[in-house]
Amino acid sequence: MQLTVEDTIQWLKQFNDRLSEQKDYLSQLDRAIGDGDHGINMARGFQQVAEGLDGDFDEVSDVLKKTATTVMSKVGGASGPLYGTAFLKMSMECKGKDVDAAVLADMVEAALGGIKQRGKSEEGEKTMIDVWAPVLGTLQEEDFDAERLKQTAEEAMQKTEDMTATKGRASYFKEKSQGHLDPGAVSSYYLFAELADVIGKGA
Amino acid sequence: MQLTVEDTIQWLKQFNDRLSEQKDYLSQLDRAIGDGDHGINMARGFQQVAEGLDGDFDEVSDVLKKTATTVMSKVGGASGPLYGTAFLKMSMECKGKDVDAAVLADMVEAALGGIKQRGKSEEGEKTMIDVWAPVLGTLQEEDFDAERLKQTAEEAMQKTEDMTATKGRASYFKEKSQGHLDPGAVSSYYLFAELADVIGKGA
Amino acid sequence: MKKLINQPEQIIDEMLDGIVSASPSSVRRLEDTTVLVRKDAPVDGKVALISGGGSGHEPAHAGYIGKGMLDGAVSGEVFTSPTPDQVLEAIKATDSGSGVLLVIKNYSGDVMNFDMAAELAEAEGIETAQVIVRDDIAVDDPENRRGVAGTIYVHKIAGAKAETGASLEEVQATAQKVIDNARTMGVALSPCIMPTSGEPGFELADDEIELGIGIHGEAGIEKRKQMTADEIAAELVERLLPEVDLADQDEVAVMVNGMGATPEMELHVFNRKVQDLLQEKGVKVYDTIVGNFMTSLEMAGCSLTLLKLDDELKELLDAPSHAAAFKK
Amino acid sequence: MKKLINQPEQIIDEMLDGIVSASPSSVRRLEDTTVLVRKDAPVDGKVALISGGGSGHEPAHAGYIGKGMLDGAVSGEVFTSPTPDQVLEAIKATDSGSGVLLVIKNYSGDVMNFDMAAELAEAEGIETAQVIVRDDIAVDDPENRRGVAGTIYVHKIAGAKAETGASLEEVQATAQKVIDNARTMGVALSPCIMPTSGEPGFELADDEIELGIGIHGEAGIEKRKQMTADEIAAELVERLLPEVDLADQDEVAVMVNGMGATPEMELHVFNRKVQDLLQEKGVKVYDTIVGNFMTSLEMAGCSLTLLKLDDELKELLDAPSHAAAFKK
Ligand SMILES: Nc1ncnc2c1ncn2[C@@H]1O[C@H](COP(=O)(O)OP(=O)(O)O)[C@@H](O)[C@H]1O
Ligand SMILES: Nc1ncnc2c1ncn2[C@@H]1O[C@H](COP(=O)(O)OP(=O)(O)O)[C@@H](O)[C@H]1O
Ligand SMILES: [Mg+2]
Ligand SMILES: [Mg+2]
Ligand SMILES: [Mg+2]
Ligand SMILES: [Mg+2]
Repeated sequence: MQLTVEDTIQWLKQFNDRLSEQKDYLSQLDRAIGDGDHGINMARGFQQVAEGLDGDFDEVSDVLKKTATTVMSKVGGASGPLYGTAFLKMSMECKGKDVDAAVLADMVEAALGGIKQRGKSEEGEKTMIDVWAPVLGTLQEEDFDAERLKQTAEEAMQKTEDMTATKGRASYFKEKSQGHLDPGAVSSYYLFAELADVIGKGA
Repeated sequence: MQLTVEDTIQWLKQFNDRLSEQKDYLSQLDRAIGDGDHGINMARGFQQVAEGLDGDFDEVSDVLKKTATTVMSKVGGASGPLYGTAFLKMSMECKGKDVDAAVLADMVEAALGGIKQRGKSEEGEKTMIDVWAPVLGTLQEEDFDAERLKQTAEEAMQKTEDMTATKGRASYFKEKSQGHLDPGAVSSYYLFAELADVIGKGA
Repeated sequence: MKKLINQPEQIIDEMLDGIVSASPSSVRRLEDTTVLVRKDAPVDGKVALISGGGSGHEPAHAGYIGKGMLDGAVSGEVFTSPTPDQVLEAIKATDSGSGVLLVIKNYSGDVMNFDMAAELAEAEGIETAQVIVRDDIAVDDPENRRGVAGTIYVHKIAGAKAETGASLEEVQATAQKVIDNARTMGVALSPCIMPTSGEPGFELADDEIELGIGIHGEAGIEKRKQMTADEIAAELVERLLPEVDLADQDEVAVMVNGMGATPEMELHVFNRKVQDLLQEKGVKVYDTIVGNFMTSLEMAGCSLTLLKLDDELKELLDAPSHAAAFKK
Repeated sequence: MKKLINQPEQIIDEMLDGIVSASPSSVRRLEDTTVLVRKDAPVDGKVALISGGGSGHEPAHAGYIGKGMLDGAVSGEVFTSPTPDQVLEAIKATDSGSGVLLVIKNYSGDVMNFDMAAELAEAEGIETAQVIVRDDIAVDDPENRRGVAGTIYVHKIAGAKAETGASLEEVQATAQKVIDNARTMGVALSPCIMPTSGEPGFELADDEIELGIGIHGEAGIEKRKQMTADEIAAELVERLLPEVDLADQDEVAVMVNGMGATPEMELHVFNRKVQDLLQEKGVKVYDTIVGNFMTSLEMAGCSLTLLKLDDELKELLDAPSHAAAFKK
């Protein structure tokens, strides 16, 4: 596989479309175990990201860098710094490189590390990390497969339903957070589903 | 006819019973063209009046005097000073006298004068005055008749429905005050209906 | 509608004790009354200011007790004028021999009850004077206009005047000047609920607002389809401006008053447009306050007050005040 | 639910302009930001205090800007932490060279965004320090406790400390002392409505209340059948007292905070019982404030904060403040 500048732009545009379609659903998920703004936050921020993608970019890293700064200054809440950090780490990781499967895995590894550090959180706390970590596992396997990437993300997202939140607003609900999907995990699933779609088409 | 101390006490107790029965109805009338508290105000005040009627009274004037001071300090709103003034004027008018039909007419005349002065209002402004004034007319006729007293009060009360308020809270509603009974007129009707009842039984 | 109360019948009594227990060093309650007064009342050599009315308008009126504003406040039942005996107690407790000014809002009940109290005070040899606040332009007839949020400016400015050692007549004249120059109009987005009956004062459809409301949960003069904050601001400014009668160099004070349940955020949004409109029309704003000053329990909505100022009013408006609800 | 707004998307921008237009001589907005700062910022030789968070808590946070409290406030979208670039602007505009203290409420979003801003400020050579407010005992794990109304005491007391010319480290230490000694718990009678979605944050039956709520419309820890004001007061006092850990001569400050739509009358009724209970238990109350200090839009309900005081905290609590929402 190969992720070009155009692919990256396409990926982020599709992610934005998905977010604006699912805005109410994500906010509704957040209303159950948070404060009901995850869809609004993400849609607001990535709308701005999408609008900023029309310029000229030399490499994938530049697209991701621009995305990171926009996300950090437009999303807000908890998801802003987390996604912002993730994109920034991905951008730094692929600077000067062509993005193949191995680089992509390194990028997600760096992003995951960034999210954990920024959020002071680990796997199993019912957050977006519970999608990013299994996705990294898949990417680190030998033969890259777009469909498997998507499936892994989807299954991981589903698994957050039974977890008990210990980080973020959902943690105030303690056991009552069980039985609800984590909104950040769902938006992260969309991110990887659209990535899989773009790579799948390109391959 | 003759109104004794016992009759007067009986009258006020019956009035209090009627008010506490009709409390919600009176407040509902006041909600339509006022602030919804007339029943509460009157019931609160006359409950106290009734509780204070167990002592010894030398004459009717004393009963009315005590009623006046209780009403003034317990009813509040617009109806407190108006009923308070009415009872005070009645008390002053019959001081040292036996209350026969002629004295009763004089008492109501004094009360009506007091209400008008206190409220700076006249007949036809859709207030309790529109009951007191016709009642005075009836009392000033030659042959006292309890039934006619009651009927006059009732008809007068009914007539306030079509009037336009120009005094009190109802005046803010202007033409929209039409089609609603005036709450103070209704409570005044109760007052005279119970008076007629007591006198009718006594006669 | 859920309320944070115990027995509805106890609500005034408990509220008054609650107010005193929050400010025991500045306010006290006259025993067996619904009267709160300055802890140090009567204040020697100073005209006393008494205000009051039905309860449900908090922080009015007790919140305005303090050096620079009121000497005493008399609370009736919810939305019901207090009785003359209570007002009399307030007068007696605050009069230092310099006389007492009664600040009365123009409602039949308030006017009559305070007037009777003044008669009783006279019988006891206490000099009183009265002013009747009538700032609500929703009522056409100027004589019949209700007293609403403009009352706060009367408290503030006449209160400051009294602190200067002015005579009863002078304090009354200043209070009257405020009344002559203050105009208010209000709007409700939702009604308030009477604690006793649990019933709303009026009904509003989901897409309706009520223009020209008073402060007792009574209906207003006109129902309108839902309007934006900017549209409401424009409506109120347009109705008020002709009533304040400004000359070229005149300055105004602006009060954006929440009716009780309107988030402060919304009051600021509303104020923004008010200020824009005044600027557009060349009206100079000297001072602005935004907050809950004269409420109607949990009514949602706001009122806008414009007060035309002169040098005296400006100086007195700026004077210090120690009242819990109006520190300056 | 009707709101006094225009476009929901414009609400923060319009609110901020509205706040400035009410106090143009004391507060200014940094162009193209959601940051308000003291008009005279940066204040020479003084550590600056910055606070902020999502909007919808008015008068928090901008209402606390002023001499004696905050130098700047950063507003996010409704209930959404502001972004690091905005916080950075606030830091840059208020730093006089003496450093900047960031007052952060303990929410993932606030902590991360302010932290990133601190990193950015460091890169620009500006010294910052942070304190994280965690006063809400509804959350069991002390590390995970939310920052709620106790934040106001941090603003007030650390703000007064900064005015003394204390160093960044000293101001931070005082702020931390307030945090270590402040405990809050809240209750909702009705939820608030998000302006963007028009949806309530949680559902409550007509006879239910929600105990242990935060300030973002999120559900609390426990639904209960409707309770009286006195019962709620008893519940909160009983839960808070063991957490403040009082010795015999200790005195406390008490804050009864309305969540936005609760009539002030009800807050006083509630406060009465709180004070009675504290007196019964022999707790000495040094200072009480009752009002809307840290709200959740039009949520009905209240929170109770107890702050254990020592001599330093008392003196700083009593110091003057010019903030619009906290004059002292
Ligand atoms: N400390 C954390 N570490 C990792 N992820 C977190 C953390 N806190 C929150 N999240 C993620 O952020 C999501 C919530 O984002 P959002 O609703 O936009 O912000 P907020 O919680 O500030 O309202 C959660 O669903 C969760 O996936
Ligand atoms: N100026 C007035 N003159 C005569 N009667 C009046 C006047 N104002 C009010 N009323 C009477 O008082 C009644 C209202 O009393 P009530 O509801 O108890 O007081 P409030 O209007 O203060 O709430 C009216 O229905 C009317 O009959
Ligand atoms: Mg959220
Ligand atoms: Mg009435
Ligand atoms: Mg009334
Ligand atoms: Mg949020």
